[in-house]
Amino acid sequence: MNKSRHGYMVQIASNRLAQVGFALILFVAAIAFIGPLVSPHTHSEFVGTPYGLPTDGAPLGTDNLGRDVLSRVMHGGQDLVWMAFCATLLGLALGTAMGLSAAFFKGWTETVLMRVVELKLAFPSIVFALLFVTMLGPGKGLLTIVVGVSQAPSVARVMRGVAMDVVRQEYVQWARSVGMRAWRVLWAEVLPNTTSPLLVEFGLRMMWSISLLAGLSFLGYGIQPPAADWGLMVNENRNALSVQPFAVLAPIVLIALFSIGCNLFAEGVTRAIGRTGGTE
Amino acid sequence: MNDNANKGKTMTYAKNGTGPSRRRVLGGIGTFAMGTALGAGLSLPAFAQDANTLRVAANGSTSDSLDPHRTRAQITDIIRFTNLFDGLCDYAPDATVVNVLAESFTPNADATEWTVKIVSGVTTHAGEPFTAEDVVYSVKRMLDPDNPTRGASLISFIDAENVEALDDLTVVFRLKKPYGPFRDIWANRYLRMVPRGFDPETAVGTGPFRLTSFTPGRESEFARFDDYFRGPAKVEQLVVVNVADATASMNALRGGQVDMVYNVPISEARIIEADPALSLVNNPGSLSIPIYMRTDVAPFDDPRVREAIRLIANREQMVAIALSGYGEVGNDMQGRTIAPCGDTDVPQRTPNIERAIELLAEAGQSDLDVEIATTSGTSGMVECAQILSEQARAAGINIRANVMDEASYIANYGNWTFGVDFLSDTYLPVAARSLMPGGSSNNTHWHDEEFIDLFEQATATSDEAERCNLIQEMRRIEYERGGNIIWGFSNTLNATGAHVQGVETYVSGSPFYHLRLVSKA
Amino acid sequence: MSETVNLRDLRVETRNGLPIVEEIGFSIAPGKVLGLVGESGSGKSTIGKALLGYAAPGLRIASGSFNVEGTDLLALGGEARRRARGPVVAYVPQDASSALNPAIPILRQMTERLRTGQDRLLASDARQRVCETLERVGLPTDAGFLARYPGELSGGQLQRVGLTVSIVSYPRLLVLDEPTTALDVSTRASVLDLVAQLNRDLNMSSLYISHDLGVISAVADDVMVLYAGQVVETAPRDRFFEAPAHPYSRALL
Amino acid sequence: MSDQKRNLLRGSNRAGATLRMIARRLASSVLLLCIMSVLVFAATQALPGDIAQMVLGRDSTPEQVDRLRSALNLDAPVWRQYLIWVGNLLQGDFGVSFVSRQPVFDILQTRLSNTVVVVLLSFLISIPLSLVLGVYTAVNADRVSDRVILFFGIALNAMPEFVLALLLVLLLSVQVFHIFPGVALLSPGVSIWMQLPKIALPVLTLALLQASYFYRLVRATMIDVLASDYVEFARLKGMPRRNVLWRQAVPNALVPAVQAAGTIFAISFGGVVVIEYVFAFPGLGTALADAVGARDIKVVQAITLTIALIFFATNIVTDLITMALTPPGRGGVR
Repeated sequence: MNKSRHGYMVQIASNRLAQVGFALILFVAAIAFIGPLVSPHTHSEFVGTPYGLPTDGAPLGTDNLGRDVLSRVMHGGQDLVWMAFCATLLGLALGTAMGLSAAFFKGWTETVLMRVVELKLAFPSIVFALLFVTMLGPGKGLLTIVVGVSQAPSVARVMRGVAMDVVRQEYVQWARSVGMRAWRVLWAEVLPNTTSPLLVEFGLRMMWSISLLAGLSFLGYGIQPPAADWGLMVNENRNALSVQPFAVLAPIVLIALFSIGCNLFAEGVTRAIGRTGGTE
Repeated sequence: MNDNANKGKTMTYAKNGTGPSRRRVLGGIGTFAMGTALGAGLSLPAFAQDANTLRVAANGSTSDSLDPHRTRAQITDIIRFTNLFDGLCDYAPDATVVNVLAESFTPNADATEWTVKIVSGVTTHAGEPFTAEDVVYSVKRMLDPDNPTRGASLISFIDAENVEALDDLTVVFRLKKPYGPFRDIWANRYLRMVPRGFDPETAVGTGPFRLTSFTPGRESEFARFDDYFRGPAKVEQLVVVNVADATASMNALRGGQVDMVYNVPISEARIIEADPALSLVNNPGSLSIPIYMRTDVAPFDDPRVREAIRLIANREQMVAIALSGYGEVGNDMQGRTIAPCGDTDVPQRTPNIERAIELLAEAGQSDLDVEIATTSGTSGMVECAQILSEQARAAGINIRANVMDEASYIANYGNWTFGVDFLSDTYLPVAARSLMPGGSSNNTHWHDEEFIDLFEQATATSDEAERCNLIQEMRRIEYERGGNIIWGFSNTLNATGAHVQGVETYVSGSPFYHLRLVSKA
Repeated sequence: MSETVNLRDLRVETRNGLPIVEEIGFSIAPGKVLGLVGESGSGKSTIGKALLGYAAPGLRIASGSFNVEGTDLLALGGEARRRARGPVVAYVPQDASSALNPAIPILRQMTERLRTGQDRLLASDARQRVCETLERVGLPTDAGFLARYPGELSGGQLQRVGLTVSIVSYPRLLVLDEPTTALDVSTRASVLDLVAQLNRDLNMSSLYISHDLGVISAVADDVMVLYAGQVVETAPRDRFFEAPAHPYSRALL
Repeated sequence: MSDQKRNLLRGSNRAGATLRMIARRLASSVLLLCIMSVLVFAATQALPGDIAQMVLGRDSTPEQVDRLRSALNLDAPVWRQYLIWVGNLLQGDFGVSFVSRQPVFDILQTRLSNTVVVVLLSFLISIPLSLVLGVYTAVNADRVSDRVILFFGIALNAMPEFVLALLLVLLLSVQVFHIFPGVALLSPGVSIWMQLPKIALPVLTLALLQASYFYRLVRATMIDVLASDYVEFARLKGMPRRNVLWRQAVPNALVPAVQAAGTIFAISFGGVVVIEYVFAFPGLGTALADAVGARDIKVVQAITLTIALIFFATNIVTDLITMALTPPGRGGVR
């Protein structure tokens, strides 16, 4: 099975959609992480009048407080991308643990876990996040955890479906019959055979994390000023969309490119591994 | 679509098929769709605007109220109350006080008893005459100890038990202590008169419009009150629409869905001014956005630290950025204008970073690291905190802006060590609320004996010239020793379609919210 | 009245030009059964479907002619080719449980071909003809049975329904693509008997595809052996089983 | 004819199993709703800020706040408050909003029906659109048209709701064209059906988001179905192309489509929050955002539970439709 997994990786790497998606992700991540090092101004320095149009000093104009849009855009992705990434990993880890356990142990474990999943799904992510952020304040750590946790149930459902097939395989049954510990079977035999669907889920969950984080920022429940953050920038500057469009469009374009990249990547992986089922 | 709820299931059913009921389902959907299309066609004319209906959009919420004495003071409430009810007095556009329901005020010698004559011939929306008994009822209602009202603290000097109607048009007020600016206080928007037996459900008042329908958080409708004693309104119908989001309300104005918006983002002002289809109403209002420092706890109990922060603040930059220039630079004293009194003669405080660093060093606070609490209560509150935070870098100290939602901010209101607030009123009421011990907005916990003494004198005298002198002195103390950085006064921006006429700008109080004289071309 | 059907020089290849089967040719006289033998993957099904002018996605029929009653079926265009499927050449699927549409009651699946095209029958006539055929294949004809969905039938019943779908059009050539693989031994025997009987009664030509020589020996008049996409031997049944000429045939036996 | 008998037996078992399944789902939904009510109540209790303080505003005195707090029963123990609340809920009494002093039920009723209208209308657009696009792109898989549509689908699907909403406002309302109102200012006295143009943009935004997801699911399912033996057999039988596509293939793609549509329907009620906010649409979402901001916890509780109820109800209805559509012998019922 190692060989087939390797084969999948080659297929994924040669899939055009996955390539474009991955390139977009890299491009935006590069701006997010290298940007702060090379930006012409700091994210909070005043360089001109509010909503100034592009000049030599500020190629994308200035924002609602007269700060350099370009510098803020360069600073504003780091947290978002990093938080989305951590939230996604958290969601995947939690969801995979739940999904695999449900598929493996069955019985009560499965019933309880799947009820928990259903409970969470009945609680829309945005409502869930809104309540928790209001409750505990919009800290970066909390936002990450809330977004991660709200992703877990969907991952759990998918991974349970995937793992049910794997658990039925002979080598898993064999490992269980010779008395291998349950967690070792899960870790060593089941998990490695779910990498491809995990990759798909990674792309999709990354997309939803970005979307949710940006949406929360937009509603004013995300990262708080004076931090530079793409979602927050849209919120701060959208009043002036017709005066100084760059302050809104630049972060919007980067958010959109990043989530489109994630979605393309997921779609590409899905096609490469021949899973034709519905992708979100 | 945020969740991937049924993916597992979907996969399982992928090879299944369907039964015979499908055609019926699709047929049903088709019929429904046609009905919908038809409905869309029919509803188009509802779009057309009616010259006799004035539609205004403003900021409100589900806590919208019809009780002029109990309100969270959102703009929708203010508009409703201004047009449904009258006060004894009101502010003229230049912030001077004029009589409305009152005809005259006569104090006794020490200003502890005031006799008020009511205008005759005023009728309520229910057709009853408005009399002195209604005034007594309203005042007792405002001062009801069991059911507190917003304006109660403004007239706490009135002895509610001893307000008496001498005849149909004469009321006598006996006060607990002398109060000189008695007439002025009645211009306050929270002290409006209601008829006896007032029921907030029907909201019967004396104002130029009467209520026809009310949905909190959504919309309220009014019809012209033809018997209004100051002459009927220009338009037949008034509709106040709640729009919480500033961008959405501007979109509504541009799209002709409303004639007027009370919620204009400062950032849009320049575009509105340039747009021939719109006009900007730029009110030089009395709104101040003080940055307050608690004078009773560390680190701001040390006057040197307060002075340092005051020297760090670049007020001009704050007005230019946080208010986009739509405002006036402040000088750490309340009151954009204290008309009819003249200006207070103190130099404009300007940034002096070296001196600030020295003062901080003397106070042992060179590494000061504080949090400044703020919320988006009004345009400029969040921005000024951010700007101060940036300006503080130059002095080597760290001021962190803590932007909260309104409820969290209010939950600890009065206890924040360092924060931003907004206040809008004439000088003495603002001083009573924010500079006197026990004032509901005294966030600085300032307690200055000399100031208190001057305040008592100023409120007791009915001699205007003497009061002006006292106020000058009070402001000087505020400038020297106060706990506020009053960096600027914000204009209040509103916009109308170019076809709207008769809108007045204002300095203080409610003139802008009076829609009686507004008409559509 | 019926004539021999003739296939010449059939070549099916992938889109990249790699041959799946090539140089395939045979004739089948009326009432006769040609058995096509080969391992799985040798291209048997591809030949069977090519006779209906059909190539699976990714494949195409590169050359060949297939004459039935004076018409070259492979030269026909789309619509004419479609019309030939059924009344001229019919196909019996390998696994009727997957080839029958799970969402459609069996009656409709058996009548729908008769009710399309220029010579479409009335519903009652089509049903009449289906019932006749059902009696022939030994299935009930009551309304309750006909209203069933494929999921409600047993494997043997399904296979007979699959057979009915194809023979109800009285085709000139019947292509049977391993129609008994999915069946148990006793059902298989009865289906084989049925095929032999139908062939005689309806005077059709048949191509019987199988990898199972036992089955072939039971139904075929002639045997053709396919290896890696090419014909290695064609012979009458008795001769083939007594003295296979090609080493691969010998290996099969 | 043992086959027949077995099928009959299986049929009656199936009907019983269906009933049992429904009963089980109902029971589990009720249980989950109960747990949900506890969680929602706990969450709203934990919201920072004092309700009484919030209602009275900045200018209130501590005595006033205390008085209001006891008038609102806020000083009772939390468990008592919960039991009172649930008890009232069971009698259909959602309570009275602390903030607006209006019965919560009244607030909920208009807001819910508005949101339902928007979601239903968006459905009427997105479902047929997705079916047509999904079938078309499946038939033309990997051709240029498929790739172009796929690109737009992926891009739309990836865009956060508010981004798409703002772009549509710019395009169709404010900047480029002036076709639809950019704000959904519904008049409360008038039926929403008479004000449809006002909600065109929220409906369109939601419909595009739904379609961008749903069409790809239809496409994927159709590709599976088109590759199936029964579609191949239908073609080998000589059925006309159109018949093969619409009578043989599409019905078999409907079951997964219904499942996905159910999911989309249920989560639209959560996803619509941001869209409603952009358009100032008086629906459940804006009511919820307002109520969280104003600490109107009765309204928060009622709306959250309503959304959960819609989710569970949709799941059950979806399962029922699925069973009705699933052919007998495959788990469906006659």
